[in-house]
Amino acid sequence: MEFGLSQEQILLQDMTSKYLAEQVSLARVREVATNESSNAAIWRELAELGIPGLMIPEVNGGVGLGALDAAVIAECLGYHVTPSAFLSSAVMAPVALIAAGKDDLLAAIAAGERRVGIAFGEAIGARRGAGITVSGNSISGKCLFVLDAEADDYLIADTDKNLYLVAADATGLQRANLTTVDKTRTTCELILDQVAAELMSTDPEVYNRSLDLGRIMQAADTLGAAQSMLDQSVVYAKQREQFNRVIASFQAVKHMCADMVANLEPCRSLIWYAAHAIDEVPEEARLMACHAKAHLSEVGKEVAKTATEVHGGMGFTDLVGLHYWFKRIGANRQLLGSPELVREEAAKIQGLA
Amino acid sequence: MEFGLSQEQILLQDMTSKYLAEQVSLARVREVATNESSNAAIWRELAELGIPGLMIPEVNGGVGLGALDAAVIAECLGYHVTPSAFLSSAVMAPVALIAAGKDDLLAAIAAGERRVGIAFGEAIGARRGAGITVSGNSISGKCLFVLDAEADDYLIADTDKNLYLVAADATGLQRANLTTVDKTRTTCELILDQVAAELMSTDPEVYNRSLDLGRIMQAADTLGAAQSMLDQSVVYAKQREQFNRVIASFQAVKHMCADMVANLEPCRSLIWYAAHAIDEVPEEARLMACHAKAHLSEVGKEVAKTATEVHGGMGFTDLVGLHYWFKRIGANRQLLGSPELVREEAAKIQGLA
Amino acid sequence: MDLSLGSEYTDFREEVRNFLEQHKTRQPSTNSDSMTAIEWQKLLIDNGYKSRTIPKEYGGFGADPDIIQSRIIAEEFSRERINTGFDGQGISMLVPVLLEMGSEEQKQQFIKSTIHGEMVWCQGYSEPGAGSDLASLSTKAVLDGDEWVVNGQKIWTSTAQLADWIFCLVRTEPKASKHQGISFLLFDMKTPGIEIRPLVDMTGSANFNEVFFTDVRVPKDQIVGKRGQGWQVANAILGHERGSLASPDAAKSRLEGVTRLMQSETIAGEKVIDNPVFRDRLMAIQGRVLAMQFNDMRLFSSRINKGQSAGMAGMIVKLIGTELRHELEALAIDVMGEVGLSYEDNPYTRDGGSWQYLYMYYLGLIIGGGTSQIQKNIISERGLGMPKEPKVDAK
Amino acid sequence: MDLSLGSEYTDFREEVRNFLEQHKTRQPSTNSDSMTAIEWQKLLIDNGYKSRTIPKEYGGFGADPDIIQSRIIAEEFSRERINTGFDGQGISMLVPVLLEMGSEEQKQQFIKSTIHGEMVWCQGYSEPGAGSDLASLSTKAVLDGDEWVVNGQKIWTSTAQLADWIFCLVRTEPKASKHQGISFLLFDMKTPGIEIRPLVDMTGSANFNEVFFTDVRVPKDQIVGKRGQGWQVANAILGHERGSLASPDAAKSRLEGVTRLMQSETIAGEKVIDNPVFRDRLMAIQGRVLAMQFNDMRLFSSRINKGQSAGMAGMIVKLIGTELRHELEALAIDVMGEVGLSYEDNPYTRDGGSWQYLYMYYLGLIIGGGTSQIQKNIISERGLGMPKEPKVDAK
Repeated sequence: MEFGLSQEQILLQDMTSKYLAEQVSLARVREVATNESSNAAIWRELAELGIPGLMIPEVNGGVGLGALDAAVIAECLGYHVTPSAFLSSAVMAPVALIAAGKDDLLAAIAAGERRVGIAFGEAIGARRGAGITVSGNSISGKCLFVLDAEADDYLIADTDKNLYLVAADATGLQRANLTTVDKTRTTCELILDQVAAELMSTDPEVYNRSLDLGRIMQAADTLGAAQSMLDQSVVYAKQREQFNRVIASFQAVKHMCADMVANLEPCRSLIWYAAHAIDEVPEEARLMACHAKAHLSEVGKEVAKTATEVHGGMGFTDLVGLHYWFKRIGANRQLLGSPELVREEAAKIQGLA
Repeated sequence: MEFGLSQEQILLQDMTSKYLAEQVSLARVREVATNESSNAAIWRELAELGIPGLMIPEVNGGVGLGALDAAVIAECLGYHVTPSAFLSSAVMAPVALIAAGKDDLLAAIAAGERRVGIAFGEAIGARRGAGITVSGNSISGKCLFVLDAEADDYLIADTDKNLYLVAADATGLQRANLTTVDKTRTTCELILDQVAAELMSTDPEVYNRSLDLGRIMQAADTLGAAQSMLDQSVVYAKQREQFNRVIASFQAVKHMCADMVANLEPCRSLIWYAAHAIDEVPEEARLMACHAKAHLSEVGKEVAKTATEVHGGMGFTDLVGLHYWFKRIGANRQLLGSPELVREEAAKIQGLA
Repeated sequence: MDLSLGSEYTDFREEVRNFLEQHKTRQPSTNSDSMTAIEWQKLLIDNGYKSRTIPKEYGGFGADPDIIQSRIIAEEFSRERINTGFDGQGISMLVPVLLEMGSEEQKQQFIKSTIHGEMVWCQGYSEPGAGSDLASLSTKAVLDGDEWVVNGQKIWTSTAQLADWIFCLVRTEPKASKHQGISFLLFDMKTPGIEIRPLVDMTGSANFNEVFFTDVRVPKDQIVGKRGQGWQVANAILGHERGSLASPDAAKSRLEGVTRLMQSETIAGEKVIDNPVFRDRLMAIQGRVLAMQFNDMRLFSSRINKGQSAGMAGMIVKLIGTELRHELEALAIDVMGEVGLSYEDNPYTRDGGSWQYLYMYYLGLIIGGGTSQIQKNIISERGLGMPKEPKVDAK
Repeated sequence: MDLSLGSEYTDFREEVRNFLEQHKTRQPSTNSDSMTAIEWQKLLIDNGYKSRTIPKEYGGFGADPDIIQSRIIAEEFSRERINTGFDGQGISMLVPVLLEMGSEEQKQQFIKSTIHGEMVWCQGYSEPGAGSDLASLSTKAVLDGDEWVVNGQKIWTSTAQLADWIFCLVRTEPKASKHQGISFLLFDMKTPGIEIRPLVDMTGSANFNEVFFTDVRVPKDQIVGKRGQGWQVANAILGHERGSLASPDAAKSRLEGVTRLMQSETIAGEKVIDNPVFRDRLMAIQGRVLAMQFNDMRLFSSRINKGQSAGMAGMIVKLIGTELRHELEALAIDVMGEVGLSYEDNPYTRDGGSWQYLYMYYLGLIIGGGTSQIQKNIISERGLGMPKEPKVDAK
């Protein structure tokens, strides 16, 4: 019995973390965030590490790893607020394509040459102004806050959880970037006027699996980002002096840090189990994915606020860049279902609603 | 413009507080709580102070004061965890009887000779096992957690907010004490088998006014009890030493006390305004009563927990008796509508639900 | 309990309304016949709607202080959404200090030009190394002949680019204890040796600046109070600042905004207001907003009624008010879900993107002007008489 | 990740099941052919289901430690709801200490009789003046000839009335520093000079006692470890205690209880589970319970897999686990509303009144065994390496 990461997974974590710390520094994150450079270069580098193909079978040019491995990577990416299309192109899209038996795009995705964005808003719960209608092989309407503003294709879900693939350059498709607080990842709107769509799947389980994995990865991303904010807080508190003491010696500051640890530490196990369930305990996967997403949304929000407070005025400035983590956690909270909606899904899954 | 207590109200507060501190000490509260003595003697003493007739017009033998005066008294009673039938017999019943034009009981109530209990559970939202049916002039069924197990009469509300008066010794009525965690006040169940009932009112506003006032008094009672727990915490922290310091010098303890102050202090103004609204801004009274009740339920719960923690192990024992306050606050939270239900009422009042 | 302002103020309110009716078309705007901001300011002062209690000799209106009149003015301007004139830190913070502690010459020289909007000020208090522990500030001023030579750095200086002058805390007595070694200087921002760097914050805006001083030479007499008295001077001002960070009226108006959002935003076609979980959160926040509103009425009442105590009602406003606003803005974001992430040029922002902006800005206010931790120290020590922590000596 | 216990344990589980199948009708109860508690205890020990790793020479089963076997035993007994034998502080706390620090004579004298249930112990650590700061305890023992003379008071002593003996921390070296002046004594509760007073707590039960010592004479050699070593001895034991206060399995079972309550309780005819606000609270708590359950699996795994670190997962269990349970019990009370106030003989209590009882009891556990504030000190200091607060010397 072993509950935790394997030696291979720890190695994967260490290597990824080391790479990101060295090659995708905060300075580089800033460049992407301020549009001085695009995230495409980073994605190409991550492709060299095999990350886009992490979950794609080896026969399709991928690495063929599982959900827990992906969660390990997601945590690293969150820790370093790395700009990337990981959630959509390395996890949600490939998983859906594989489950739907649509293999032809996988090799290009694994190579980092093709990115597939995710437009699940309609199935999760369309917001005011959004909405699509499907007629035969064509889709019209509007998808909002679609993951990845620079993808080559998009997977669109309708209210019945059917999945469709549309090309970004399809006739009748307009795409516009939607700026959010989180500048480390991009979202867009798709305005569709009778756009040709390929029906990928009519099996709700395909959609579910993709969404569950996406939510677990978001949770892991938040875990990483929150852990980084905690680590940064402890380092800062140990060097910052006020009243002739490092502020880390004030009980109020210590207890703020202890609260962060205490709330975060069990999250790690929750995410590990949820990822494990995807591959090994499928009957529990949906519930665990909901809980991972909702619980990390709440803990992440608290940690993000507390860590900023520990940093005092510095935390509020752009100087230390702490806000990139704050906003990333904020975005993870809302995308793919805000916590209230996801908890209601958890109740439904158990027959309680 | 003057937002606050008048000189007369401050005097009333001081006198009541002084009386309770001297005459209804914790030792005496314990006697009532452990059934060594009844609350009847205390009620007779409060009658000498005019408290049962506080809101009853002078022509009916009362003092003829208003809602804010009553809130001042309620806060005092909560502060001293005084065992009494104040909520039912001095506030909710007289107010309903006056509004319904039923004057004949008022003199006896004001004199403290007659107590009228309150059974509004059916109208607020009957719990499993409770439920009454009214047929002509008779009521059958069961009322649970009726305020005051030793009243002479009971005011019963049905789901349509009609009010009925039944005598405690009426034929077909069985009454049994219902023990709760709060031993400073009593509740009972009424089992009714075709009990003769006098229809008091078919005007929902009569019921509303009585309930609103009851909720404001509960909020004021919680405010008083929570303020006492805070005061006791500060006193205890200043004398209790650990690690060669009074614990009041630890930042963690200081911040727990500061949190209690910060959350409690605005509650006072909320209750004052709610009580003021009853008499002077009737169109806002129902909403303010809901908010006073719900908000104080939440703040009270936090303060009760925090104050117990400040007292350390001592707070958990019966030795200092802090639990009487804890439980009183707990009872105020649930009786006459738990916070979730009351907030939903607040939304309905504003047309939001 | 009496919530009317009293019949004696009915006439006054009428007077204010008449003024507004008559002049509101002239308030500064892009209209052709609108006044300049400086002309408008002068009009307001001349009629007593600005700088009302500042003596005539210093350019004010010279009325006796009357808090109720001030409130009526504020209410009427707010109701009609009329420009209330200049409002910088010079007017709100420096002028009160000069009136109390400035020399006659300083009053003559600075008050009129400041309140008339001809002289804009910025504040130089906080430093990178002196935040919560402001009194440990290390920007120093050394007397060289008839001039102070100032070296060091300030931070959190708003409007530094626009300011003509700065009022600034500097260490002049390095050997004195930390609270006794500070002086309060005034100087021209055009003096050589001053560099201003905009300080971008998490909202993406540069609401503040860093200001660097290198051998900045300031005439010796540009000091308020005596050498080493600067801390006392500054503390008088800090008192003025704290109250303004958490207005319950603004909270009420934002609450109405969230309610409107909940009535218009939908999830899968269902209005958010019809979702009981969000409705419950809205009601819980409304209860807290109301409590703070009435807490504010109690404070106002205690200011106009001598002898009426407001207990600790004032001490808790900054702590509770800023946390409450932060949570209120957060609720709105949750109500909007992914749409709530919209920012800057995103066409789906609601209410101009103010929800995300203020969610972050109020986190800044939780920290700025005395962090929540400092507020709790103050409440427990000054409010509850709990002892200070054991002191640690300087190394 | 591998959540199976491994095939090598399949046989062992089978063995436990067979044992239970064969003997479960004999467990202590009111049946005519049931064993006495002491007989049952002996049966369990003889078969290795109790005192499994305690050497045979001291009356135990003498197996090598195997955490997985222990868990299988616990799981199977729990699944069949079988009596797991005696479980007092003597067995859980004193015996491990004696094995590590006791003299050979003490081991011979006390371990067998304790684990066989013939000797019941109580613990004398906390004092009214020594709670969080346990090391400041002042119950003193002075050597008078061949005997210690003990004077002072202990508090929070559970099962004092039933105990045959007490293990007790006393100050024997008043001139040494506070951690170096304590000794660990063992003595008979029938010794003259001991008075026991039940300590009623907020739940209304006397779960604990106060114990008073007046010139209690204890033979000199009834000391574990050397004079002045008592603090080290006690700390070894405290480590054992903390984990047990917040079992995630119990939390899971209580969560199922709240869910059942929500499905059966009604408000105006509507089931509480159909109220989205309560449902949302239930789901939020379920997420937290699950996180603690998996946190516990991670801890268990790190104990059986050498080299696998569990980070700070262990350090936070007491803090989070007790708060979580307190909130979970509170949710149940809110679900029941006024019915949730029922207590003691009230016929409307649900689940035996356990919700109110445990709501309060868990507040006690938040405080006891190291308050939440002490837990946070420990996490920040030992877990995060943040400095201790400046120390204050004894007066």
